[in-house]
Amino acid sequence: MFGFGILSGLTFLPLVGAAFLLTQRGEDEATLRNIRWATLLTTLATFALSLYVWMGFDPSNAAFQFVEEKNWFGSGLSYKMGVDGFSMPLLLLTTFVMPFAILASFESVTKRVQEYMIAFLVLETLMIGVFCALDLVLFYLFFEGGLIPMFLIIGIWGGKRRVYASFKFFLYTLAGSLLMLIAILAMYNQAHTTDITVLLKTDFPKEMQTWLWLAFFASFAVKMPMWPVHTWLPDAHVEAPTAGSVILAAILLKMGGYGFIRFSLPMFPDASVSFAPLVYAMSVIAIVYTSLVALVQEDIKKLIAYSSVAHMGYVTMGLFTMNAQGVQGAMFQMISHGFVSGALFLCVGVIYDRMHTREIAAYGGLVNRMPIYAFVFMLFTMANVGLPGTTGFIGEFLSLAGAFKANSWVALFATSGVIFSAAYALYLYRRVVFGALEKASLKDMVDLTPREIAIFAPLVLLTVYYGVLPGQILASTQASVDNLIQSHTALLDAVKLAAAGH
Amino acid sequence: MPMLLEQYMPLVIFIALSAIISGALLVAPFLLAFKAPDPEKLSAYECGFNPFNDSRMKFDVRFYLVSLLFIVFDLEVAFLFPWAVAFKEAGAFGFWSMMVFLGVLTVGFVYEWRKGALEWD
Amino acid sequence: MSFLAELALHFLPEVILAVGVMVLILIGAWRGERGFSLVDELAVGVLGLALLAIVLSTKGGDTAVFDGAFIDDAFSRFVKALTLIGAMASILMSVDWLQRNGLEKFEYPVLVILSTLGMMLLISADNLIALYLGLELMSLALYVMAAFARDDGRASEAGLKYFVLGALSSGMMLYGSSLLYGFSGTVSFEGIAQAVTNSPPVGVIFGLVFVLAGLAFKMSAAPFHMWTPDVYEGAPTPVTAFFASAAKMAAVAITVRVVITAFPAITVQWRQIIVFLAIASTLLGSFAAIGQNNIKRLMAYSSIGHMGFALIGLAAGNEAGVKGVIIYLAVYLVMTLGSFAAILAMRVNGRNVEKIADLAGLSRTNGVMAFFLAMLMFSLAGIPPLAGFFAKYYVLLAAVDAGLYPLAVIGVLASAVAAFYYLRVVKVMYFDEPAPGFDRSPLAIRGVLAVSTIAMLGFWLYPAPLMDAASAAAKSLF
Amino acid sequence: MSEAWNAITAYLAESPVLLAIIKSVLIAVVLLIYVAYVILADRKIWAAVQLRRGPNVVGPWGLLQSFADFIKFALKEPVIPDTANKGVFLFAPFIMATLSIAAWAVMPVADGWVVGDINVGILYIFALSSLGVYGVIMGGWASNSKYPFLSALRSAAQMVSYEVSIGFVIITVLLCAGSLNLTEIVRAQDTPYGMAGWYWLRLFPMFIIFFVSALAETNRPPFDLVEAESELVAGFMIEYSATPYVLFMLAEYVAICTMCALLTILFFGGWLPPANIAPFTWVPGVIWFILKVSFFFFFFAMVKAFVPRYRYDQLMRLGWKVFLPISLAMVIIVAAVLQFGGGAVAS
Amino acid sequence: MTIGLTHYLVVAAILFTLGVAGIILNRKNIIVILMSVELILLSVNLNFVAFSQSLGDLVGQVFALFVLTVAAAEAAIGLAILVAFYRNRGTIAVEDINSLKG
Repeated sequence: MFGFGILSGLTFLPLVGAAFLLTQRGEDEATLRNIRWATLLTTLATFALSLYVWMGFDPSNAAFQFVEEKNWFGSGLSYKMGVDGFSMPLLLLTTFVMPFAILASFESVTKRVQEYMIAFLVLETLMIGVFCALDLVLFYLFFEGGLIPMFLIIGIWGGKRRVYASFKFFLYTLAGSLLMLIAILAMYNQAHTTDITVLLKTDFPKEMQTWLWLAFFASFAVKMPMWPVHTWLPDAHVEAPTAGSVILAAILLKMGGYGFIRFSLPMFPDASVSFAPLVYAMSVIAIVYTSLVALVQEDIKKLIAYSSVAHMGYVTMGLFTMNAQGVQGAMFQMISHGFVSGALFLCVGVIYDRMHTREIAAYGGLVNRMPIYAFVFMLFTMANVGLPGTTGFIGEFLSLAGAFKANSWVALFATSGVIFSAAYALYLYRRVVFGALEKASLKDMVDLTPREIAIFAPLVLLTVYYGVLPGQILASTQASVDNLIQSHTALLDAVKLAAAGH
Repeated sequence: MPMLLEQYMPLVIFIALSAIISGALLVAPFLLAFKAPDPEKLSAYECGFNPFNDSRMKFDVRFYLVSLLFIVFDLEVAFLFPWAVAFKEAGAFGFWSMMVFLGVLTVGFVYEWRKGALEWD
Repeated sequence: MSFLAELALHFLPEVILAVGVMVLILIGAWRGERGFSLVDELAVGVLGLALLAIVLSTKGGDTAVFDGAFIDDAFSRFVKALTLIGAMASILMSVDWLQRNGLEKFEYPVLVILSTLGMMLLISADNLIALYLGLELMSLALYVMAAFARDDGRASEAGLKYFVLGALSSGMMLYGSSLLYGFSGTVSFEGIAQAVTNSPPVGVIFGLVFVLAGLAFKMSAAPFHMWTPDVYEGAPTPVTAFFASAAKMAAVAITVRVVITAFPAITVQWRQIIVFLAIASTLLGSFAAIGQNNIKRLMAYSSIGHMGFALIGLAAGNEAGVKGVIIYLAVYLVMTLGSFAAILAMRVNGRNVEKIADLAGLSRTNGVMAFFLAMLMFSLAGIPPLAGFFAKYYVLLAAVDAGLYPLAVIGVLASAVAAFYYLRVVKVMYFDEPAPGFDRSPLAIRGVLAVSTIAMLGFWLYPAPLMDAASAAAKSLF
Repeated sequence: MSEAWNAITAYLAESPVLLAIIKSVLIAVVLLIYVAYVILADRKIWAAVQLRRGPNVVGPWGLLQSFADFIKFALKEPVIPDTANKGVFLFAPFIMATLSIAAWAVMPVADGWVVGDINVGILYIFALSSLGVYGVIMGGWASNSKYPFLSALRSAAQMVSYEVSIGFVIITVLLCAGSLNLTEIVRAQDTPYGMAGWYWLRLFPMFIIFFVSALAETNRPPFDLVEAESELVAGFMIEYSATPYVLFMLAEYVAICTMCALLTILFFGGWLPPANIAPFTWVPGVIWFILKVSFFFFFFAMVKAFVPRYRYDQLMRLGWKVFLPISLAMVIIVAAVLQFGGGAVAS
Repeated sequence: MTIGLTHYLVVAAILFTLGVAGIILNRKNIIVILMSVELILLSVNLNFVAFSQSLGDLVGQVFALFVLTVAAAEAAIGLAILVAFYRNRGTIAVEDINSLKG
C-alpha cells in the first residue's frame, strides 16, 4: 500500500488500534471491556505480524533486510526502514512484551482506561519505530517521541511521587538526547546524509568522532541508564504503573544498548576504543555500586530497578569489549533482561494489586497462600541472579567471558557483581515469600488468577527455553555481530599498521 | 553649507533684534517703576475670593483631542508643502500619488467626523 | 501604464489591504457600534483576498517596485502569507472575546489590517525608509491595540509600556539608519551592500548595532525583551495573540533581510551580535519562564526563547540558516495561534482566567482541549515527532553547518530547560485535580486550536510543500 | 552727495552683517510705529462705528495716544503673582513678542526690500506663528490661576484649529505660485491683468477662509473667546501688568499686521499696483504694500465692530467642520484644475 | 570657525544620548519620556539633514520628513494612550506603572 513495506505496517499498526480506541465513547463497563480487548488484540496482531517478519528474516545475512525508502523532507532526510540482526530480536521483544503489559493492566488500571491504552499503543509504535528506523533523524524522532506517552503514563497513572518521577524521567532523557541531536546534525554536515547505512560506511575524522561519541553517549547512557546518570530510573520505576515499569525495564532501557551497538560502536570505532576504559569503569561501578544499593532497599520495585541498572552494566561492559562473546552476550543479556525484569515487575504488580503497597516489610510468608506465585517469582529471581538454565545465565556468562578477553580486572569486579546480585535477589525473595505468614492483612491473599497465569506462562517457558537452548537468539544476531567485529578489527589493524609505519 | 548660513544670517540678526526689543520692554518697568507689593496684590485673581483649589486642575479631554487632530493634520500639510512647490515638475505621477494621500486623509477625516471627534458638545 | 501594471502584479496584496481598510473605516464610521460584526467579517475577507493574491503570485521572481523601496520576492511572499494567516486567525479568534468584554468596536479589525499592512510593507522593505515606515505603521497600530481595552488599567498600562519602549526602539533603529545612510551614502540595502566592504568605517558598525538593537526590540529578543511579559499579560488576549503571531513574523523577516541583503560583507561582525542576542534570548526564555504563574506571561517568555532559536538560524548567515528561520517562523506561528486559541478558551462562568493553575485537571473536564494544548506544549518544547522539533532541527542544522557548535549546544540545553515549563502546563492539565471546567468556547477558537494542533501533529506526514517553499524563499535572498 | 551715497552702498555691499542690521532696524522701527497707529486706528474705527470719538486728547486727534499708553505701562509696577512660576511667567510675553516681530524678517515690503530673502519664507512664518501657541500656554499656565489657565487652553485649541485650514490655504497658493519664497509668490501674481490676476480672485473661497482664519488665529473678534470678559475676564493675560502685558498686546497687534501682510502677499499681489498702467505704476511698491495692509486691517477692525462674538463650540465647528473640509476639497480641486486644465488657467 | 559635518554629528549624538538617558533615568513623569522620545527623533533628523547636505543627496532630507510625520503620529498615539492610562490610574508618575509584574 502506497509503496510502504511491511516494517511500516508493523510500526503503524498499533496506531490503527489507537485510532479505533478514539472512536469509543463512554465510561460504562462494556465500553471499557471493548477498549481493553481491542488493545490486547492490536498488540497481539502486531506480535503476529512481527513473527511473520521474523520468519522472512535471514539470520545469516548481516545486511539490512526489508528495507524501504521514501523521499521525505527533501535533501538529507528520508524515510528509511529496515532491520538486521541487532534490531530484529529487540523488535520481537517489543512486540512480545506489549501484550503482557496490556494484559497486566486489565484490572489494575481503572481510571481513564481509554487514554491509558492509547498511550501504550502510541508508545508501541514509537518503540518499534526506534528499532526499525534506518535514518538517523527518523530514529531520533521515534527515540524522543517515546518520551511523551511515557511521561503521561508515569504522570497520570503513577504512584504518589509520580509528578516528580515523570519530570525527572523526561528531563534527564531529553537533556541527554538533545546533545545527540547536535551530533546528528554534525554528522549530517560531514556526510550530507542521515541515512544510517551510508553513515555506517562513513569515516569520521578522529577528533570529530570523540565529540560525536560523547554526544551519543550522553543520550544512550542516560537511557541505558549508566551510573551516575541512572538516578531517574528508580524513581520512574517505582512510580510508574506496573505495565509502565514493565515496558520501561523490558524495552525502553534496551534502546540505549541498541543505540550503542547501532551507532557508537560501528560509526565511531576509534572513539569507542579510546573511551572503552571509561565505559568499563562506569559499568563496573554500576554493577557493584547499584547492587549494594539494591541490598538496602525497602521498596520491592526500587530494588528491582537498581538491579536493572546493574544488569545494564553487564550490557555496556559486554558491548565495549568489542569481541564476539562480549557483544553477543550483551545482546543476549538485553533480551533476557527484557523477559526477566519485565516478569519481575509483573510479579510485583500481582501483589501490589492485592495489597497496594510495595514495602518489603509489608509482606512475608506468601508461599503459604500463593504457591504458584512463589514458584514463578522464584524462577524469575533465579533468572535475575543468572542461575544456569535460565536466560540470565547465558547473557551474563557471555559478556563476562568477553570481558575476560578484553580486560581481566574488569571481569573480576564484574563477577563480584554476580555475587551481590544473588545476595539482594535472594534476600528479597526470602523476605517476601518465605517466613511465617504473620501479617493479618496477608491472610486473605489469593493465588494467581487464570489471567495472571496466562501472563506468566509464556514468560516462564521462554525464560527456561532460551536459557537451555540459546542458539536461536544467538544465531539471529551472529551475522551482524561478526560483521561488526570484523570491520572493527580491520579498522583497528589498520590503525595499528599506520602507527607501526611511522 | 556656508552659503546657506549666510542666507540665514539676516534672519538671525532680525530675531536677535526683536529679542532685544522685547527684552528691553520686559525689563523696563523693573528698573523704572515704583514697587509696593502686598499679599492682596500678589494673589491670583479669582473675583475677589481666595482660590478654593489648585488652579492646575483637570481640564476637558477634548482639548487633548483637538491637539491630536491638529498634530495629524498639520503633518499632512507638511507633506503637501514640498508637493505643492514641485507640483509642475512632479507630473501625473506626483499628482495621483498625492490624490491617493489626500484620499486617505479624507477617509480619516470622515471617520473622525462620524465618530464625533469634531463635536464640541 | 507599465507602472500600474507593475503595481498590480507586485503590490496587489498591499493594495487590497489598503483599499479594503479604507472601505472598512467608512463602513464602520457609517454603521457605528452596530458595524462591528460586519466589519469583522469583511476584514477576514480582505485578509483572505490578500492571501489569495499572494498565493496566486508565487511563481513570480524578484521584482523591486517604487524605486527599489519595495521588493516582491519569494521570501517576502512566504512570510507575508504567514503574517496574513496569523492576522486572519487572530481576528477570527477575537470576535467572541471582544463581544464578551464589551470591546466590540469596529476599530479592532481595522487596526489589525492596518498593522498587517505595515507588516507586509516591512517584510518587503528594501531600503531604510521603507523599513522605517513599515515598522511604524505596524507598531503604531499595535500600540493602540495593546491599550484597546480603554477601561482596563492593565491594558492601558501595557499599551503605555509598549509605546514607550517601542518608541525608544524606533528611535534607536532610526539613529542607526541615519548613521548607515551617512556612512554608506545610500538608504537602499543593495547600495549599502555595495558600499560596505569587509573593513567598514566604525560608523557603519555603530549603525548596524543600533538598527539591530531596534529590531531586536520589535521581535523581543533579549536583552531588549523587557516589554514583552508585561505587554503580553496586560494587553487583551486576542491582541496578545496577534502580537505573538503576526508581529513576530514581520520583525524577524526584516531582521533577516537587513543583515543578509545589506551586510553580506561583514557577516563576521553582525554574526557576533546575532549570536549574542540568540544566546541571551534562549537562556532568558528558558529560565525566566520557570517561575511564571500566568499563562500569558509564560507565553511571553516562551516567545522570547523561540525568537532566540530563530536567531540561531540567522546567525548561520547562509541559505540553510535562512531556510531554517523561515521554517521556524511557520511552525512557530501555528503553535502560537493554537496556544492562544486555548488561552482564549479559558473562560470560567463567563469570566476570563489566565492562571496556569486554572488549567488544572483539564484532561478530565475537557479532554480534547487538554490533549490539543498538551501537544502544542510538547511541540513548543521541540519534542519529536511534532512540528516544533523540525523547526528546531533546521535552525540547528544551519548553525552546525556554520560551525557554531557552542551556540547550538547552548540552544539545545536551553530548550531542555524550557521543556520543564512546558511540561509543567501538561502536568497541571493531566496530573492535577480538576479545577472548575471551562465554558464552551466558540467555533472559531475551537477550530483554530484543532487545526493548528493537527497541523503540528501531522506535520511529518507531508512536509514537502512547506520545505520547498521555504527553500525557494531562502534562495531568493541570496 | 551721490559720491558719499555710492561709498556707503559699496561699503555696505561688502559687509552683509552691517547691511542686515540696518535693514532689520529699519523694518522693526517702521513696524513698531505702524503698530502704534494701527492700535489707534482700531480704537478710532470702533469708536466711529459706535458713534463715539475715540482717543482724541493726546496729540492732535489723539495721534500720540499709543505712545502715551506705552509710557504709562512702562512706569507701572510689574505685578507677579505669588503663586506664579516666575521664570515662565516672564518668559511667555517675551517669547510671544519676539516671535511675532521676528516673522517680519522675511516679509517683502517691496520688490527686493526684505531682510532675509530665504527660499522657505512662508514656512518660516508658518513655523513662527505655530510657536506663538507656546507663549499663550506658558503665560496661562505660569500664572497659576484658573482663568488664565482655562483661556490659555481655549486659545491654544482655537489657534491650532485654524492653523490647519491656514495650512491648506497656503498650499493652494503654493500650487499656483510654485515657490515658498514670498517674493516669488508676489512675482507670480504679476500678470498683465493687474488686480484681476492676483490670487484673491482665482482662489476666492480660500481668500475668504484665510481671512476668517486669520481673525481666529489672532484671537480677534468675533473669535476673541479668550478675552470674553463675561466668562474669562481678560484671557490668559489677566495676571499680567506693566510691560509684560504690553508685550502680549504688542504681539497680538504685530500678529494682526503679519496676517494682513500675508493676505496682501498671498492674495493681493504684495507691492504690485492694482493695474499696470501709468498712474498706478508711479507709486512705489512699498506704498502699495502699506496701503493694502492697512486696507485689510480696516476690515479686521470693522469685523470687530460689527460681528457678534461666536460661541466656543460654534468656533470649533466652523474651523473643523466647515473650513477644513472646504479647504481640503479646494486643494484637490486646485490641483486637479492645474493638472488637467493645462496652462490656460494656471498662468 | 567653520561648522562641519562632525559638529552636527556630535550635537546629534549628544541629543540622542540625552534622550535615551531621559527615558532610562527618568523616574518622575511619563510626559518627560514622551519628550525624550521626541528629542531622540530630533537628533536623528539632525543627523539625516547633516548627512544629506554633506553627501549632496536629497534622500536624507526625505527621510527626515518622513521621520517628522511619523513622530507626530507617534506623539498623538502616545498622548492618547497616556490619557487612557491616566483615566484608569489617576497618575502619570513613572513609578506607578507597576501593576504588571512577573
